[in-house]
Amino acid sequence: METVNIELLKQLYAVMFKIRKFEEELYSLFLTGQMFGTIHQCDGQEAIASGVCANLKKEDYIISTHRGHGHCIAKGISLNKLAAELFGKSTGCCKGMGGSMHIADISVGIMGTTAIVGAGLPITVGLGLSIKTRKTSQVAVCFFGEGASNEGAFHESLNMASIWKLPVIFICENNLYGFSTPVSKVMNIKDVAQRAKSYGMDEIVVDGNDVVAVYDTVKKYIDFVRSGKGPVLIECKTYRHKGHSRFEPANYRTIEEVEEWKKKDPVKCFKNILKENYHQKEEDIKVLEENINAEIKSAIEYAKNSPGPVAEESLKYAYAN
Amino acid sequence: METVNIELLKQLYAVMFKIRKFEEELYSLFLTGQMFGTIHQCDGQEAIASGVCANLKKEDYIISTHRGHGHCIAKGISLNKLAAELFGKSTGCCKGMGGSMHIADISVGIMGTTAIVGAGLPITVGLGLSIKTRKTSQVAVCFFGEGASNEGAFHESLNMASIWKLPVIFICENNLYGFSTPVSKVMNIKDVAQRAKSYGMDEIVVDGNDVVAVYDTVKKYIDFVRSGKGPVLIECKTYRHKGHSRFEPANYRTIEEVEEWKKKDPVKCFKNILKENYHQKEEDIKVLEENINAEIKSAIEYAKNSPGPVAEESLKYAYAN
Amino acid sequence: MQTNTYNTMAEALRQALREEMKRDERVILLGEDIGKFGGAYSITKGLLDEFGENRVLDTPISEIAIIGAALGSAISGLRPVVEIQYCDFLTCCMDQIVNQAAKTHLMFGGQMNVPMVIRAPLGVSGSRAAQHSQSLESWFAHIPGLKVVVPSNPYDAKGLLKSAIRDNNPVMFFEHKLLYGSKAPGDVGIQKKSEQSSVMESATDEDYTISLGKASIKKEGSDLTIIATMIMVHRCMDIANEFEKKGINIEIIDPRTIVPLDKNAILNSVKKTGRVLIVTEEYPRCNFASELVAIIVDEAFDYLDAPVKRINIMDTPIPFAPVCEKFVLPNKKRIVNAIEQLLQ
Amino acid sequence: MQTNTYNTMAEALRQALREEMKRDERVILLGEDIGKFGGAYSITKGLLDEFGENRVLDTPISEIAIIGAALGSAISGLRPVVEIQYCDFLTCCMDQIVNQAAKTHLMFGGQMNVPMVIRAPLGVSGSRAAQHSQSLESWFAHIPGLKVVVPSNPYDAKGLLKSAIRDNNPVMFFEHKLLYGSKAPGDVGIQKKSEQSSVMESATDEDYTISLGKASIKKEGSDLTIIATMIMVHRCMDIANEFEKKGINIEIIDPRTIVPLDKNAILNSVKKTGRVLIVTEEYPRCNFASELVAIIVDEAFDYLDAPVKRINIMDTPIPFAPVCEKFVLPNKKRIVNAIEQLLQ
Ligand SMILES: Cc1ncc(C[n+]2csc(CCOP(=O)(O)OP(=O)(O)O)c2C)c(N)n1
Ligand SMILES: Cc1ncc(C[n+]2csc(CCOP(=O)(O)OP(=O)(O)O)c2C)c(N)n1
Ligand SMILES: [Mg+2]
Ligand SMILES: [Mg+2]
Repeated sequence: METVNIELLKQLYAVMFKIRKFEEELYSLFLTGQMFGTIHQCDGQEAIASGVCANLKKEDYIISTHRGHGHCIAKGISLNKLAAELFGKSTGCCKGMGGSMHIADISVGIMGTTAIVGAGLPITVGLGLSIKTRKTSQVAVCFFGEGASNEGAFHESLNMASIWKLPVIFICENNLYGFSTPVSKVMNIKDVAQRAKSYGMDEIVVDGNDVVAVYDTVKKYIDFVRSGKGPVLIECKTYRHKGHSRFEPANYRTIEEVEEWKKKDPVKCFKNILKENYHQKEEDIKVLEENINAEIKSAIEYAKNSPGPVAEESLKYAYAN
Repeated sequence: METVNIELLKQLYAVMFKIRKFEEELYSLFLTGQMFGTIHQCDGQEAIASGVCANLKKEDYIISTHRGHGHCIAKGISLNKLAAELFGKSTGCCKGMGGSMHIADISVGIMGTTAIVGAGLPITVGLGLSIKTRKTSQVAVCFFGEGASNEGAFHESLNMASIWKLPVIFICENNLYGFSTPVSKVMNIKDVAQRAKSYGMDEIVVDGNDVVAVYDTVKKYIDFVRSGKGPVLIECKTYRHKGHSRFEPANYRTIEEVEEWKKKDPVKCFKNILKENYHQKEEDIKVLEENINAEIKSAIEYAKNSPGPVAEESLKYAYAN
Repeated sequence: MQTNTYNTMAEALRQALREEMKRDERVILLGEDIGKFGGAYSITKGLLDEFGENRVLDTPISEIAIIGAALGSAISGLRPVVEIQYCDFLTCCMDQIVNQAAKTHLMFGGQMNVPMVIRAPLGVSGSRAAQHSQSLESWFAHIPGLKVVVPSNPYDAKGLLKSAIRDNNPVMFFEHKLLYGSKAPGDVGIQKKSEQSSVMESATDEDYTISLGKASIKKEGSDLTIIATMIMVHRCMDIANEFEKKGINIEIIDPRTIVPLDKNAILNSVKKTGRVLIVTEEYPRCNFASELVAIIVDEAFDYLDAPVKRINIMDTPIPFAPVCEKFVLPNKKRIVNAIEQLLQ
Repeated sequence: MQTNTYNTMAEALRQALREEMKRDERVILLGEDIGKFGGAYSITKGLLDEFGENRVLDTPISEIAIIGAALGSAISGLRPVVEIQYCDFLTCCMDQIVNQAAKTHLMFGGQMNVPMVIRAPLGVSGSRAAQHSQSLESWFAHIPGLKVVVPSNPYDAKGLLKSAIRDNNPVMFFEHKLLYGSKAPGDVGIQKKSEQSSVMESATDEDYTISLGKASIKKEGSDLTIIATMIMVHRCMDIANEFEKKGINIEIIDPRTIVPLDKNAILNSVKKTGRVLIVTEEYPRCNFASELVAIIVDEAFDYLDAPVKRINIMDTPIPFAPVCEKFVLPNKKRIVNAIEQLLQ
């Protein structure tokens, strides 16, 4: 960040904090049996969602994955609509038809999250194609995991985006594991970013736990992308704090490794930076945090008290008119 | 080739010549309405089949594509069995069930040719896995076009072969076109070989019209592969003389381009080299050629005179016992 | 105003694309070799010149990305029409079609429509062997959220394709290779004269559409109902005409679309004739033909005078040798036998 | 010798794998997270330790390459068993299964066998939503060259999986998530007590196999035949037991394999009862249920006293909200209604 913009920094923090608290709240709701289905949480990875989306305009598009709550929050979904969706309510952004793995809110450019690993990339290519064809100045961002980079869909998508110079930003969240599988076991190279070369694109790696670094990196490339010079792939190194889904204990990781990464907790670390480097007062941050906590509480209440769909309602969505 | 082995050179030539003449013979059979279905011919690309397969043992495996006649001939299929298959006869290597796009002869390690672009690569990975598991010293070779390198199957296969260090040689025949589409339109990089880096593999490019270069390159890597150190990808630059299939005129290519490449005709050029650099006499080569011509003629006769399957026979192959 | 007629399905399809592209600039085309080359079966020939590179996109051989590109653009303002070179290659992109496109409208609570069409040639067309001869329409009919179109002649093909393009759902549009009636530069679409039959109605210049979900009665009759699709409509027509001479009146119904299905047209015919034969070029199990049997039995059981019969490809991957290929198809002999059995 | 029993399907499947791996060193396992982690549903738990890394292979998330790896090794001396984490992900590798594995034996004139098994969990299991709840078995049943297995209980599952592994064809082996009866570390396989029913027979240590193509009569009866698969066998059993109290005797047939199909067992039952209800968790069109109707109508038409009825998932991608999910399933209300209608 060239000139320091305190408001922006606080915003970056606020979004991360909101994601963290939202995920924690969900976890306890699951623990206490108040929710159903499954969830894939992104605690530990908040800096990416926050840093990327702070560069985006409302009309820019994102596509995300099974681990998508954070991206949607960062892109500006109303917590009420999000929480209600997770509770399967009619007031949810998808009327309770999608659930945790299938969030969309086109009013803020969230064009869908898909639970098939790698499947979001081709769709984002299509968004990019549409932007190019319609000649708007939007960009389309695709979030996906390092595990997804072993899917054929990854390869075809990056290639197509590249040859057509589509305005797409591919954000690879390399959290070192795909479910139980460490990336070192399924890839013979150090960085997913190296694969960009296969499509004539640059190799870009950033510390995904450093929200400012993520913000700056995206900022550096976004005008290039917006102006039709082609897509970029940005690999963000990070780590998920919880298991793969729900209560999965992630025993395939050592305690030491987890502890090591918790020291790099993007939310905590950045809070310290805000205080130490940018002289924000604890009590000011508290106010901000408290407001967010209240927003989350109220969203959960809203969700719980919202009406559910009636049984027959599902049938009306199979086909559009 | 370190020490010159004239017998080997003549063999390399003989195989190329056999492929060329066989393809030419088929073409005229098609022209005169004596064959059915479709064919994809490999005239112009013979040096790759010949140079690669001269490194292989009978028990080594190959998998090929829709454009597979040359590979099968180079791997040692009997012309009788091949021709009979193309005529849909019971004496064909696949009993007339497969046809031009589906040749296999397990007695010489031809484990199948598939007509789905890119589909041969994953299967070859499986052959490699089997070799590794059974601890034999075979290698598995996969031939495919540059067009196939844009398929998801390419990506997944190279990655898997690489992480498991499978004894697979991926031979990319870059003939500059996938059907009507020039490679420059569908790839943002110069060489398919650059993609090897995505899997921690070397970037290897060779002149695919130079049979000795192809032979030497494969020779250089094959022990590495055989000994379980991992797969390689070798890109061979080449050109097909005819259209994509049957009578397709390939009008998407300029006459100049075609002429330019015809000057690099691998069969003619190497014949000249044999004569000029290695002092082979025209009449000796003629004998060799004549023998091959006779073999082809007799194979076509054999095919024509062979009995076809009876109608009901097809039903017996749907399932194995 | 000059009126043209389009006598082959290839011309009719091309004209449908052209008209819709003129009418709506959101319509774009995507596919392998569809630009300058005009596609493996020449359907898009000339459209690149007419509409330019932004509207007619030659793609890499990347079926997953092709469908994704269509889907992503369909949910953000375009109306893409994809050509997949052979229906057999749809196996390479099933996730994008089935898990993504088909489910987008429901999963996201109706926020987005998915106005996209996937065109693909299908069917046996002369020793193209096991991987280039399949008819996989029933797979897609199986999936809620998709519509499935199976035209049998130029007139219908044009009207149906125009409807498909204007539809707000993902539509699978299948084209039988032997019905194209056009010589393609590469593989050749063969059309046997005897199979043209009277059903081979030409398309016109008119801006007509045919609603998805309207069957067409290709021949009226009272003794037996044949329900057939695509090329089998023609084969059955020829046979029905022969029976006609013997005084047996066969009704031939072409559903034209599998999803939505015109149940009424089918049930009305069944109620009239009481005898039903279904002829399609699909594989024999869990197919559209079985679906028709199930519907007819469920809703017109009391009208049936004989068991409903199906004729499909036999239970085998499609063999190369011509004699075998012909044998496994719903050929004349098998159809005639079934008719005679049903009329007993 | 100590005899163990395996009370859950998860244990039974694991034991089948273990026995076959011991018996035949050519049997290897491939799949995502199947090693140390033991698979998303813990089916392969412990097998890596027992058989080592050469026999139990954790793969990248690369379904195309996984199936290719299995196919290539199957034609060259191994007998791979693949786990695809959810049946929905089979959409990512259909070409390898359908165009390659299923056709290899025919295309190459019988030169190679393809002894491979693809295991995949399927079915609705509690708000997993549209992409993790499907039952796609009929797609594979549609394709000549594939066999399709759909077990309903531990005893059958073990015997059928062993047969599948010893079979020389590609076999699709589906497992209903709610029948695993095991708590997985990640997503949990829930087993409702009420759905265990008497059919939940335990597997034993014995080296028994169950032939592919042998149906199982889970309950005898003379008033009505229900043909059901997987979890629907249990649901129907509970309902049949209730009807029994009212003096109505329902026969329940579990085909156990869709391909090959035990037509005789089905037809015999139909001939006895004259009334048939088919209950499966598939999508409602072009499915196994329709195939059964078509077969029954074709071969036992004169024995039918009422139209054959089907109950399947309703015509929609599967919604997330529990009330909607339950509504679209073949639930008790729908099944009881259909039975009552059929008995009128
Ligand atoms: C095609 C496909 N294969 C497998 C899965 C099962 N699955 C869900 S998430 C996941 C791991 C994904 O890893 P990664 O892409 O790194 O994302 P992360 O979960 O780490 O965010 C797997 C294997 C799936 N959903 N889709
Ligand atoms: C999955 C798939 N997509 C498309 C095709 C149609 N097709 C057959 S060959 C071919 C071109 C292949 O190009 P390349 O891989 O370079 O091989 P070449 O024909 O040049 O040898 C195409 C598009 C196919 N057979 N399979
Ligand atoms: Mg990951
Ligand atoms: Mg090529």
